[in-house]
Amino acid sequence: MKNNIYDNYCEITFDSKSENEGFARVVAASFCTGLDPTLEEISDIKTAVSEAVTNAIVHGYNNGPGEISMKCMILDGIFTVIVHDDGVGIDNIHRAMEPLFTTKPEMERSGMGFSFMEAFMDELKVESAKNKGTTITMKKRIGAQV
Amino acid sequence: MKNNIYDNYCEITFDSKSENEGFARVVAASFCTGLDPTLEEISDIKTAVSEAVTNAIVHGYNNGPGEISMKCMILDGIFTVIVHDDGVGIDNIHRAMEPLFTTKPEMERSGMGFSFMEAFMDELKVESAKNKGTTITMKKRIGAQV
Amino acid sequence: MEREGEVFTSEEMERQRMDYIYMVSKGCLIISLNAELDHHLAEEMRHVIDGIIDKRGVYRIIIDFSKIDFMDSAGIGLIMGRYKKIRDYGDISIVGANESIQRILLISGLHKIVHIYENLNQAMNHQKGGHNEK
Amino acid sequence: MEREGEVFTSEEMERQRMDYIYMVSKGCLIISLNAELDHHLAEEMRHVIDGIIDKRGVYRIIIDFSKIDFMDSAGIGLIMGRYKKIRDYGDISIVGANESIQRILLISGLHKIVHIYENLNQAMNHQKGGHNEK
Ligand SMILES: Nc1ncnc2c1ncn2[C@@H]1O[C@H](COP(=O)(O)OP(=O)(O)O)[C@@H](O)[C@H]1O
Ligand SMILES: Nc1ncnc2c1ncn2[C@@H]1O[C@H](COP(=O)(O)OP(=O)(O)O)[C@@H](O)[C@H]1O
Repeated sequence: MKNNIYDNYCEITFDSKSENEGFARVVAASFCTGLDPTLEEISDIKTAVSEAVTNAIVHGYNNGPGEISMKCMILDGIFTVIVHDDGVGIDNIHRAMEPLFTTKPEMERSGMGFSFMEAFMDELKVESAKNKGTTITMKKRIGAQV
Repeated sequence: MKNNIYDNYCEITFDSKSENEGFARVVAASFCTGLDPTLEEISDIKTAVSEAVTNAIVHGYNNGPGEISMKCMILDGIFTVIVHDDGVGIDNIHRAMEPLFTTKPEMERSGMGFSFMEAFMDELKVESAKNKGTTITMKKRIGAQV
Repeated sequence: MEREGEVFTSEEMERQRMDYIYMVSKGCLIISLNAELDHHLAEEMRHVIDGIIDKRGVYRIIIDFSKIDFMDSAGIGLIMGRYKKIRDYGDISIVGANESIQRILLISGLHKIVHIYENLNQAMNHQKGGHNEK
Repeated sequence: MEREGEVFTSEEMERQRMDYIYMVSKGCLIISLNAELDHHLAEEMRHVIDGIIDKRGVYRIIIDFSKIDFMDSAGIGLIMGRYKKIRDYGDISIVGANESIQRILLISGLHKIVHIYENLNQAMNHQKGGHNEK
């Protein structure tokens, strides 16, 4: 995809492996540095990205092989990140987003992933359907306090 | 592209903008952390990636708009990075690779980019032709001293 | 015989030294984190920790966050899991959490069930106090 | 009137404070780098530096690398460019370069045309020495 719209754009695909969770956080955080984010804003973005990518690995691909894509863009001070997996998808999105709801308590998932994404970003959109993969879109204004 | 071959794989595309030079370095360095690289190895990789990506921006796209792709892969302790641009391409690869040769002295290019890529990586391959873009492939064994 | 403050140096531990170090002393397990506490690290840690709890009769766990600045909901899961395991006879303390980790503890409600101290010394002193009172 | 060790605080400089700071004192320009010296930063710096050299009669440039750990061939180009500009009447010193930056200086041959000191103090003392000898 050619970028004619955004101030800056990047697209990354990587293996669905837990060791890439930290990698995805670094990519997103480092992509934002041009916006001169505060430490708190970086931390918020890292948390939200970590939750979305971990969910793709743990739930989407059930800890098996797969490919995750992440798009980052910046437009007028707003950072957007889209995390996508082609995994099992979410049956009931409304229920999935309830605080503390998890389908993997045996893996010590706390069910707080979506709550954190909502708490730390300005906008959260979840698109998914059974066996259709999952796309998480999150936005956050950077440097809003100025 | 699905990865069935490599121990870890990622592919990233980003805008041809000088602010993304640092971003590309962080992506490559951070992708390697799983191999437990030494500080020197990280520094080598950052330098080589910086040279290749800067060349894509400065020479490939002449500081204008464009898209750069970078693929990183790990197999058996060997890190491979492929930097590609769809820019003007290189007419005479042999001459371009000569130390101190540069077509942009007025931009204070030192002509040392390819020398650094060769010095800091184990392998360097340059594929290019006029108006056909440029693909730089570099390999480095990580943790070789063990 | 158990030496006080014994540091594990089995091969497994050596390998993981980069990500976390632990130490067992008188029923107290001190875990010092060196890498961001996410799902990847949590998965690596939980079986190790549970093994130690069972084998060494641990009833106090202190997790030292002072060297790291990131934890996500997988860290909450890890702490909750250990809490459930030892809550009947022991407790969990968290030390050295920076602002953003404190925020995570707060939003998750974890601050209500674990003790939070500024640093390791405070946590250790407080535990001694607790012992004496009994 | 020029105060000694004056630090520029024009708007332009404030904006760039994150990446580098500079200071001019008695014909000596000290540049302290805060961000990795690549093509992006070099492009930003070279016009600013050349403006200062011309306006303030700078004949000595000291670049302080102690806060950064990365430079690539664009940094070489930046230093070479300034060297060509002032070599007839001045010189360039580099201080605080870590091992990997020193390696870059060596491979590029730059170590033969610039002075290399461990820290700012050494470079300043040496320059004073130079002055006295004349
Ligand atoms: N990418 C995904 N693919 C499939 N299911 C998902 C995905 N993300 C979330 N879910 C579902 O939504 C539930 C809630 O997610 P979340 O709030 O992050 O909690 P947790 O990950 O701790 O279970 C998950 O347990 C899972 O069933
Ligand atoms: N991606 C590219 N696209 C087009 N030309 C390139 C590319 N990379 C290198 N070149 C050519 O090769 C020459 C030598 O490159 P290099 O050794 O990196 O030195 P420098 O970038 O300092 O000029 C460049 O001056 C340019 O003409």
